Amino acid sequence: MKSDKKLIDENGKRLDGRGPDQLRNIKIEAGVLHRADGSCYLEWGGNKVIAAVYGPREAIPKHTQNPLKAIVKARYNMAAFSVDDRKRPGPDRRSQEISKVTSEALEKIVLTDQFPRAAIDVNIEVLDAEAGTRCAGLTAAGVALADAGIPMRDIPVACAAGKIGAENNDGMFSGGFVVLDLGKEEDNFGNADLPIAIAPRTNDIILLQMDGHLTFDEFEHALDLAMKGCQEISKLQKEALLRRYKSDVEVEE
Amino acid sequence: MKSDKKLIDENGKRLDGRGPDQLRNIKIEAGVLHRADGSCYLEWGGNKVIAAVYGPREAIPKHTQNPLKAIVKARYNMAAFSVDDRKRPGPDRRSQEISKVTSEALEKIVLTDQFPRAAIDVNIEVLDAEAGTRCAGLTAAGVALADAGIPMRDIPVACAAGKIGAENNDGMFSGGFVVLDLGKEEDNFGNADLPIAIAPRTNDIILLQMDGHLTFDEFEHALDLAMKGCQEISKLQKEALLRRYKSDVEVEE
Amino acid sequence: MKSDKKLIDENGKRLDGRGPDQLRNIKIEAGVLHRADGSCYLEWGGNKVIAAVYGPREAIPKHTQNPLKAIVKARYNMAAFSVDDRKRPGPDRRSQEISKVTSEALEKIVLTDQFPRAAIDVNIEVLDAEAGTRCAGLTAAGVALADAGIPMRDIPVACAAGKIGAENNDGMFSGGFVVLDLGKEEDNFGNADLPIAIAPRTNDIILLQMDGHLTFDEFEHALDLAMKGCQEISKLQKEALLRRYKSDVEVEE
Amino acid sequence: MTISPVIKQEHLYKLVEQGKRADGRQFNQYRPITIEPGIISKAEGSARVRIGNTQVIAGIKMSIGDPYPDTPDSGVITTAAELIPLASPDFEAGPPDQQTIELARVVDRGIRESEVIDLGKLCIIPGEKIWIIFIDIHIIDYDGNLFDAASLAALAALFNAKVPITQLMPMLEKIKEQYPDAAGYLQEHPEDYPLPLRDPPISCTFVKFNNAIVVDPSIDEQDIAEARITVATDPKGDIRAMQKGLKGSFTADEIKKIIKDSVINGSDIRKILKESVGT
Amino acid sequence: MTISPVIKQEHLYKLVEQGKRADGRQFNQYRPITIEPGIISKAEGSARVRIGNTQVIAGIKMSIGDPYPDTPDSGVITTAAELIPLASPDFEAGPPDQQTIELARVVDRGIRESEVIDLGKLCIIPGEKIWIIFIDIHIIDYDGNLFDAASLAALAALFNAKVPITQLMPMLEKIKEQYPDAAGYLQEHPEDYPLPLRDPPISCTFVKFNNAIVVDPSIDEQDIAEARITVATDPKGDIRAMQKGLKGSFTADEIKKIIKDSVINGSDIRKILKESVGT
Amino acid sequence: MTISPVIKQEHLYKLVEQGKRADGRQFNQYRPITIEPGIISKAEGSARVRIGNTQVIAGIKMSIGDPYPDTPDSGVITTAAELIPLASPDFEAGPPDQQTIELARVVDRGIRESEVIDLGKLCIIPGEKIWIIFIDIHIIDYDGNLFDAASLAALAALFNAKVPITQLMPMLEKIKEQYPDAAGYLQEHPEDYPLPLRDPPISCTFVKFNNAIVVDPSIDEQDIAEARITVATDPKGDIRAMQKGLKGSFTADEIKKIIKDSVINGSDIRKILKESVGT
Repeated sequence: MKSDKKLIDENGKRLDGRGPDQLRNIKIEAGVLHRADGSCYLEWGGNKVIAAVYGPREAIPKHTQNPLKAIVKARYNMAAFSVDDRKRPGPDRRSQEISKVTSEALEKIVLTDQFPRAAIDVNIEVLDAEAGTRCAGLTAAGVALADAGIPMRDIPVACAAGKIGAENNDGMFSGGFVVLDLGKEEDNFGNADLPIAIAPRTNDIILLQMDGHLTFDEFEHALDLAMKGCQEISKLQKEALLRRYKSDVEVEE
Repeated sequence: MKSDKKLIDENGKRLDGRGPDQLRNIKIEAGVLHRADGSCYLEWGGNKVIAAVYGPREAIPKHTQNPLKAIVKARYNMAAFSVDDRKRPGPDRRSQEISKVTSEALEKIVLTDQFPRAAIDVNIEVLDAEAGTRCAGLTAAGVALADAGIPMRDIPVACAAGKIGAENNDGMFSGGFVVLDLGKEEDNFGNADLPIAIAPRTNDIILLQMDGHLTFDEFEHALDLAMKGCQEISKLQKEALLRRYKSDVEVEE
Repeated sequence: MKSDKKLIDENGKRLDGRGPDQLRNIKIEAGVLHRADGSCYLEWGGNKVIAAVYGPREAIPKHTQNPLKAIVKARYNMAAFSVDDRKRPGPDRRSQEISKVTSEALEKIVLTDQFPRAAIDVNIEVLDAEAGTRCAGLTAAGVALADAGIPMRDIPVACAAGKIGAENNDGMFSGGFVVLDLGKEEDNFGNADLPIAIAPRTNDIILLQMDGHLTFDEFEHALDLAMKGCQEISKLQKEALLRRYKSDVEVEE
Repeated sequence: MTISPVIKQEHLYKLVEQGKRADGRQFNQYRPITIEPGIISKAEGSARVRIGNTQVIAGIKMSIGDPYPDTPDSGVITTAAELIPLASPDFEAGPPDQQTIELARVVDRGIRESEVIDLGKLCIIPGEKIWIIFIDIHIIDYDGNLFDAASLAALAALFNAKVPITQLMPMLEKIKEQYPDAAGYLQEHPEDYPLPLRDPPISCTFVKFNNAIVVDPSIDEQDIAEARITVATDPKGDIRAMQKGLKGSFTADEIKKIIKDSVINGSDIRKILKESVGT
Repeated sequence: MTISPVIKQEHLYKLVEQGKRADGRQFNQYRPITIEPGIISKAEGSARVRIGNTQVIAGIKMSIGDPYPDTPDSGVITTAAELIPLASPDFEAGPPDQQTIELARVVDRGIRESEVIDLGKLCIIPGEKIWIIFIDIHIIDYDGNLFDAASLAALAALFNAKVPITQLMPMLEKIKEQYPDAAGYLQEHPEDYPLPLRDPPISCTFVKFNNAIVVDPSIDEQDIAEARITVATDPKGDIRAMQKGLKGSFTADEIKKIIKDSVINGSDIRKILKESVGT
Repeated sequence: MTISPVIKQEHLYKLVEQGKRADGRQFNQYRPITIEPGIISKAEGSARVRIGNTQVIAGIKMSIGDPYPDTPDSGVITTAAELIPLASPDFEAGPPDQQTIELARVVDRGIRESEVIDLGKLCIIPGEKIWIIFIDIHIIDYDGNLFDAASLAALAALFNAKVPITQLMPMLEKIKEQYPDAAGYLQEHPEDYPLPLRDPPISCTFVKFNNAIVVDPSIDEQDIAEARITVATDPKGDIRAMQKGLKGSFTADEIKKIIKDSVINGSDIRKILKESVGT
């Protein structure tokens, strides 16, 4: 989906007024659900997602149990009404791939050894979708896991960087700008997208995907931007958890 | 599906010649199948249904067992050839809803405490469908359960009442007749349908659904009619079981 | 699918130059896969199939186990690209029927009593399809079972005979030639197909299907031809296994 | 079978014998109800409904499709519910089970049979092109009484919805090329407009246990309930839909009493709905 | 693995060694066969077939559809079987298993390959509109030998069927508007008419155990059978379809004997079929 | 949990500490790669790829279909993988699981996003008829590193493919009747012709365990791997796709090193591809 649409002006200003290394607005609230063991509501630009954590609890069916540690099962799901053309309910191939890479990313972070034979279920529900839902979902899942009191090495966080600009019709590269956190138009007409998730204390990369076209230098730049974005969002996660903790304390007082 | 079709004349005569509180012809035969533990063939107007009961037998898979009592699983199914436009084989959403409310209605009646961990399977097969199949199916199931010798508080029985008449295009009510046991045209063009099932000895209502538009007074009238219909059909059920019992005795003699 | 297409000339020469009792070219190679316990690649005219055997191994899920003997599960599958119009992946009704009759044919041959509670899985993959894939698959399966060292009464082998010629439009029979091993055009426009599988030492028939129109005499002739075809192919199977055994010995030396 | 459900049951049984409920409500009293319309920007209409801690989001999507042969001039409604594992430790992913199907069908009938939507006004070209309305109900937090929360969310989302003329204009223009008759529809509807809706019936759900009947069951009450009934009544107090569930029974008198209580509660809830969606 | 199947097997083994069957039949003798056509009013054709206690209902529905590209002038047959849990303690609800699929496919081939239905006469507009015939087979009571009962029920239902011109007239009129060529078909077929059928082959099923071969196996015989074979023969005694099943084997001579017995039994059954459907 | 996986792990751990792999390869060395194009006669294009003992067959089928509304002038690609039970004792029959879906989607993106196929040239009538390309990947023998074997097989099969003008001529003629514009396409393409393809990126997969990173993992290495990453690079050394998998992590520096190694290996593999398909 290349186009001649101008996604960034000569001053590095993007369609929505952001600079190249600026995130969309992000709002995080922890502990929003009554039944779940931990939960998080997250708005990120036009995205709205909820994450809910159940567990640790006995993994069923039994044959899925690991006698040495807990399994982490993330389920990424889009509401039928979250996209322009109604999505049929149930998992499609894209959702299943995102569920898989998210599960793998979270399993690294959770101290699964403490809960043999257990399952930790992470449900990510996309209510409103506008570019970058997998990063929004994983970031919300990190907060929900912490809200559920699941012991973790770190609170996982995700962010993407990408490239916008022009590309000739024959696919040959001819310039482009590496920017943080692609918005909707940028995602549709951009030249590359690089979503990552990290453990913010060590910068270990636990999720990484890339589509599009990046030179090695552009990749270095994009990876660096995305990591900085993750660090920024990590702060917002911790603030949300602190607010949640404070409100609990207030209620107790 | 409202229409101006005249479903009842000034003398209270309905399209098929019945009066307002008259049932269609009903024919019940118990013990019609060789393999089933109990069975019943029932014709009700143009409806033809068979019910077969298997059990009590061990519930499988094991995790469905209730250690304190039997589970009653009704399965309502329409034959592909039982309707005007061929129905795809397998359960559709309507069948599943009817299976659920029928299972729940029967579970109340069966003395399930006597058979912990068991399943009692009630299979209802609609061979020819013409308005009112859920009542016909549940009524046949009651006979098949009795034929199988399943201990019950009572023999469950079902019947519907409804409203036929005129309704303005804007949905505003303007008169109508409450009648017993809607026929095909009445079901398609009537204004309300109220199927119920009861335990006939106590008049306890074990199934009740209502679609359409009834004033409170009409509802009272319809409920009363449907209950009287149930009592009438209850007699036919018992006669069928008596014939079945007699023929068994004759064979033994 | 009858037609006036002339499938055989006055000299008994068929479209592809074969005589009436002549097989298409068959090439068999045993032990072609690394992971499988036994395997076989087989070309038969334009057909290309692979068979792989896993087992004996514990049958799962457990409730499928037979405490007295092994179960033999054949799975016949066509690759999406093996036919003119792409086939949707996954089992269709035809594949399931072939899987069933193939499983039953093989179970007779394998000494299943030696492996209680075990499963022997036979996977038949059709890569290129051109009339007669079920016979090709079963023949390859026989070699793969032997290559896996599964104890058998005999090495099963399959072949078809059929009838080609003219039939009137009203379905009345008017002559025709019984020939061995129908090719593609013969299969599409022929009048009968009789695939069989046998245990070649005893000529016991373990698989037999017939579609079309055969007089009793034609049937006798066709069955005789198909059995002779089986014997001929049985030799090719054994040669392939010998080559495989020799190459193993050479490697060891 | 742990011991705790039995203790819970005994506790709730004793309470109702004293005329009380665990959360202090009257038998005929709802938990607090809030309705937030328009919370999903990608949906044509949406609403979040909270009844106590139960939380449901409904979204409306619309697309242009072909009418059914037997109703050539009518729009089409499709209702689906998802009891996603997010909402309860007991919900599992997978195709809809009987509980989910019953919920979706009861909500659907409540809207369809009482003709809340004037489907005749959702025709673009008679016999050729009509609007399809997808009502999708997402259970977010399950603390009892899904029937009422789901019905109310669906109604609020419908009242919040706009027919997406602007967004689908390219497709509508194409349709006009093929069917010149569409010009009339487009002239009449140059921009997004609200769905043609009638004053809706409101669903009220009751459960029965230990001979008591209470409205708006909490999850604990629902877990021990013997019988359940949902009654939808309209502004005139007429009955528009009923559905009895669970294994217990009701007497005729109990049902008549329930209908009267439904009218009273329905009237209060209708006010909340109207205030929230601003009609 | 309870002991009872072993005892049953020993009993049946001993009997056949003495030339006997448990129900007193000869090896080559069917149980009583009854055929009741026309028992389903909603179906275009129907029949109930009983072979002993085995009971099968077949129904025919027809609709108007598009031909397959490679047979533009031919009607289409679709055959489905349902082994519903009503009929046996061993049948389970769910998508068709391999046993059900084999049954449906064998019945289908028996009709399709022997050209019982003249599909060329089921064309309304060549290349555009044809009749689709749905053959649905419901197993009602399963006491052995489904193949023969199902085949016979399908045939009887076909002979009972009428092409539903009257019922589908509104649709046919619409088709005539679009394809004026349909006028010819409608002039030729102003009202319901029987399906164009040929004298059918009849299926006979045999099982083998303990070196004996018996026709029309009861459920007990089927349970212990080593091998099964179904042979369909036509009025001239020609073979039109065969299907061997189960894990045992047959010799060539056994199969030839079976074919001859099929012709004899088939001829008797054909008479029963013709009498019942009145052709 | 048998003991053997632990012993295998310890063995491989010790080896990499000494800079060695179990089969004697360097960390950055592939197993032997062979590509055999054109092995399936029924397919429009096909190839068998072997990487060591891993064996994959890809087949291309093409058909004529309708374009997506948002890309009216473009052909369509559909990629499916089958991890059939033939290939491994651990693969089960059934609908594709998450592993299979990930594999198919990664191969698909490697082809789609890097625009290997010029989809704009696969249009027959703009807005009406386009070519659909089905890429089906059959895993035949699974000995590790499916991502690279599957990607390479898909590419080789595409380079081997011919647009089946001759075979589909009857359908194309029919289309010409309906859309006279098709004449231009048919005049330009009177016979089968190769797919319009660009120089493709090559995928290289690495796994990490015990702090070592090795390319082209064997099945044993894959079983104990902590993290996996696949990088597709083009002839200029630019990155065209990446996918990280498994539960472990990589540092930024590790990934940069992996990219550089991918460019080196990708260049060697590209040569093998070009030689085998003769471009």
